Amino acid sequence: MTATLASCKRDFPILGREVHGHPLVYLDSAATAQKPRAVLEAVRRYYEQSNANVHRSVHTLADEATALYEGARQKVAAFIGAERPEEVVFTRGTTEGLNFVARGWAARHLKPGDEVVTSPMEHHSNLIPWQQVCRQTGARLRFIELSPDGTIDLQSAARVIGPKTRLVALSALSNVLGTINPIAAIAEMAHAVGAVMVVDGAQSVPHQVTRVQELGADFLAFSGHKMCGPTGIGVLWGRMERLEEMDPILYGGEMIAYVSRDAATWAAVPAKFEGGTPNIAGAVGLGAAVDYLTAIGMEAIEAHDRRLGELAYRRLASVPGVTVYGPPAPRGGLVAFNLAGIHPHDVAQVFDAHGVAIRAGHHCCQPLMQWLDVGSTARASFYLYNDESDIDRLVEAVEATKRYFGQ
Amino acid sequence: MTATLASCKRDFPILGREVHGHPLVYLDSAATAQKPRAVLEAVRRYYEQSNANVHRSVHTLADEATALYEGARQKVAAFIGAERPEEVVFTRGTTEGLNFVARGWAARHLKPGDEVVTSPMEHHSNLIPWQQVCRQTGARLRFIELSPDGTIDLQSAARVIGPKTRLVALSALSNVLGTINPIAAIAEMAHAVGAVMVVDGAQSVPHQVTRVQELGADFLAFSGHKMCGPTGIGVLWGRMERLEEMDPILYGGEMIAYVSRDAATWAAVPAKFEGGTPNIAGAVGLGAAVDYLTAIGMEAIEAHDRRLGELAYRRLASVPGVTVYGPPAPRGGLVAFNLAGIHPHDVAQVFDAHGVAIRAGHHCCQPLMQWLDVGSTARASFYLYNDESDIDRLVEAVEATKRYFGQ
Amino acid sequence: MSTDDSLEALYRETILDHNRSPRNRGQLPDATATVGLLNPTCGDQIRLDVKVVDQRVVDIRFTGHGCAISMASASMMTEAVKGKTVEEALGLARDFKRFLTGERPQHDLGELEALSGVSRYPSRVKCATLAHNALEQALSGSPPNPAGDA
Amino acid sequence: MSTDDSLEALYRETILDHNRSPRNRGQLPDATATVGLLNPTCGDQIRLDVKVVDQRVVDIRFTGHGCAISMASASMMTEAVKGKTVEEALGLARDFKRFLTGERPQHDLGELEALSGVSRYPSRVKCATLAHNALEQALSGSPPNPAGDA
Ligand SMILES: Cc1ncc(COP(=O)(O)O)c(C=O)c1O
Ligand SMILES: Cc1ncc(COP(=O)(O)O)c(C=O)c1O
Repeated sequence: MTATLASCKRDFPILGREVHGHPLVYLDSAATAQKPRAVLEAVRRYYEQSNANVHRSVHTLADEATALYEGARQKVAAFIGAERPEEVVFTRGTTEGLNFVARGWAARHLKPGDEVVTSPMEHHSNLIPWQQVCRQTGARLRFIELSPDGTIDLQSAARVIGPKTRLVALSALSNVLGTINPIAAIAEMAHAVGAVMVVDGAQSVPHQVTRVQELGADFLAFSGHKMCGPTGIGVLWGRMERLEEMDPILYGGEMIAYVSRDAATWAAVPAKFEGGTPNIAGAVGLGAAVDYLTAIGMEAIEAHDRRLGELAYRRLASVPGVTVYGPPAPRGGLVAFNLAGIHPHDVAQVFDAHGVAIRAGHHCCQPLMQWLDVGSTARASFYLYNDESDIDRLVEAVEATKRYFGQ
Repeated sequence: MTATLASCKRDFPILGREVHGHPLVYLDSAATAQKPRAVLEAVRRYYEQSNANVHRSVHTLADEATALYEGARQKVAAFIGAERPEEVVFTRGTTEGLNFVARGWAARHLKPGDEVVTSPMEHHSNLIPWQQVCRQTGARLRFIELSPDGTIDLQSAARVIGPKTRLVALSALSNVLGTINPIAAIAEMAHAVGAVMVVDGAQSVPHQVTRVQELGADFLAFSGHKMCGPTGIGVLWGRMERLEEMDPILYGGEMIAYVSRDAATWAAVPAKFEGGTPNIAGAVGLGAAVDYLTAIGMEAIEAHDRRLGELAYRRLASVPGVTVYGPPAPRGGLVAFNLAGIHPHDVAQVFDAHGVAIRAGHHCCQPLMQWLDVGSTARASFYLYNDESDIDRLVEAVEATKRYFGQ
Repeated sequence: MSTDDSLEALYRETILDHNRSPRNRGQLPDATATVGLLNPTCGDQIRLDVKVVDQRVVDIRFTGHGCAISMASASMMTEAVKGKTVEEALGLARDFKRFLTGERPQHDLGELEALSGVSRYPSRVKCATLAHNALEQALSGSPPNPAGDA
Repeated sequence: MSTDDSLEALYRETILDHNRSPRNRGQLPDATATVGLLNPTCGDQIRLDVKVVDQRVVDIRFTGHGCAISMASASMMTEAVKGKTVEEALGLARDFKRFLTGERPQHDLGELEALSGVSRYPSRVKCATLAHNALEQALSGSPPNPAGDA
């Protein structure tokens, strides 16, 4: 492990790959990040030396597996500045975390007439759970409007968040616009009216220093696979009081205290939310990812990703025929864009032929596409292993695509 | 990969480990199985060569990742004899699969007065979801009684399953008693009254040939980690008609068709149930596990595991002071037992000091412990990599434990 | 595959041509059936107007937006089925969908065979079949077989 | 660690002795407080009867079933606190729980120090603290701090 940003690329085996005769330029980290050797080794070591079910047995392997699993919880807690490791609930990812809050907290607390507030830039995972729980409870879903540059309109927020608001759900960083949302300010508005603040940290936690206390959130959901960790593991962090008033979602092994034929009582948080055998190797890998990111330094990564995002935005915006979306700066390390007259799928395909991996589509943000009035966009997203030369390749791919389609 | 039962032990790196100066004898596979090199390599290869989010992008890595993920679905479908790969829904494990059926199917179909039938030998994961959905819908939970040897009493089943029965939930193989349950017979009773048959295959699918058509099940849930696959991946199989009439559980990315600010429609099965980024590497690893088990041969594994279970039962039963639970034969490859006057935790601890890993506790079956009238038991469980010499070590450990506690 | 080979496999010149100058683009005021379809993965849309007289497709037009593959496929399809019987047109749509999963077509697919490269790009199969699914729906009045939708 | 070392670390002779011949086993007809606790992970149970007079533990008895660690710990605990003030007894319970997480005890724990090996076996800490949790509950009338329960 090199533990410096400048040379970290070599820690990622996949980045040595060629695609269609070109060295791979991976610009799809907002969909999922690549994994450093340290993470893959931690997972392998777990399976080759300590694999056992956790919390269940008294033998040596089980003790080791439990220590590794709970150790990962402590690492994650430290990474986000949680007060106690018990506030960290392991999930499959952001989607599951947000659904847990909707089913476990909101379904229990919302009444007809209550309001849930979100924004039109949300990922489907931070929208549909609220649509559904509102339908089920009779609460109403309301939207903070966006300013024309794709940032949250704070005046709209002040109008929409009011005495009926029980829950505000917002992403900290948009996966399309790159907007860095004013979570602390919105959380203050939410708390002023007694509402709970739910933050979708899928794009922020991998790319920004996260201190849950300063963030002002009551719940924060994020995914391991977007922060150099394995697939199938994520985190729901919640304030202990909020987690305690939340119903469990998955009933089964390890989440119980006492069970008779007819009734059951629950274990304490976080076990209450971790019914069934968890993704132990996934948690261990996430712990290793947290160690890796911490060794590189989250401050450095945050600055690096923003710089790349802002640079890519400027360089793409200066290419004739290219439209870029969202604010120029400050922005996270991703840029959504379109080429006039060329469909994003075709753009991504030609990019791929040049070894440049980007994403094209609605990015699980159909209401935002409706707001932008486009069917879909291309998106380039950056992470610690990218650098300016990747932006050169990106711009070259844009030129090549324009030439190819004769625009 | 050796692909024969006799020499497969060397495919499992962890089994070369020593514990307290003894070669490890791992007899806790019913909690979680060990992983062959082929599975670990498949996961590593995925991360080092093809890691990308599935279904989302058009670049080369994403195409490869999608092909690997969907290929794993096809492998699992073939492994259990499913008619179509789309009937295979990837979950975190058995617990999540059973909860999906309870929340997605039962919560939608049960009415007050309806009855759900299960048994007192069920794992908490196949009991509490039904307790909860009955509480929520006003349905009643009823129990098929057990015969004194710990097998299903078919006469009791015939009495309990009746015109009010809407759902019958039963494990195919008990994780404590080792009982192999008559699923086909029970499914016939269930279907005769128009009820849906839900099978907990956590212990059966890893150890027995599974053909869902012959099984008679409508839903079958199982876990990858108990069948040589990674942690954090499992399967819910369902008949297509049943899956189609089931509500989605996790709302978010990839499970939708169209989304507006206020409403959403769902994608087709199985995407509808796989909201959020799935455990892609886990699915790939499970596919490799299926390949591995198939190469060894599930018929051979089934016979082997039963033989070890029955032999261990006989040998333990013949040691003075040892009580064994469940039927002598036929039985699956596990035996729960107790030593007179010595608590199972102390038994497992002394075993561990001799390098023998077993589990002690209630095995997530508190109502079964109440039926057996014990607080907890020890349990030795076997898999393809165990052999008779492991049973010798087990019996030696019993003798050593008795000596140690002066019994 | 090199950059050029990989692009050439997918975007044959015919495809780029149909994409640039789509045939039968527009609407039919006297259509006997109109079908709108959306591809949720990428937001592509197509509207297909068909005029059937005596079990024969006497006219057909499409509008919509989507990638080069989906627009070229729609354009080629309209050319291929115009004048055919309903039976023949449905046969062609099904044949084409099989063709994209790597099977041999039973009939001559004409220009549509230029889309053969799509079968190597699973993520693009949905693009190429969108218009054909709309055609099946317009001619049979029922949603197309989802299996062919893969 | 070898077999013998690993067992000796956990099951000191004192522990085996208390397990075989538990002290203060039984119930108190004139108890001033009775607490029943269960360890859900392993099904262990304890019932603790305490007789407090003038803020002093004048008598204490336990019944229950559990592993050698939990039964010996209960037996030793009853011996250690009999005759102590409520304050002292509560201090001992808390001190013992800290001791099991590897911290230094502030007071002399007497025979209970034989349980030091438990700190190396996280899965057994709950067994060793069950009786102490029951004591805290009996003497303070409130459930013990769950953090010490780990
Ligand atoms: C019979 C049975 N059902 C369900 C489960 C739960 O499986 P999982 O923990 O993988 O969800 C288990 C295993 O613990 C089991 O043995
Ligand atoms: C902003 C945002 N929220 C939620 C998600 C969902 O994350 P996951 O698919 O890991 O559950 C994503 C990523 O796809 C995202 O970018």
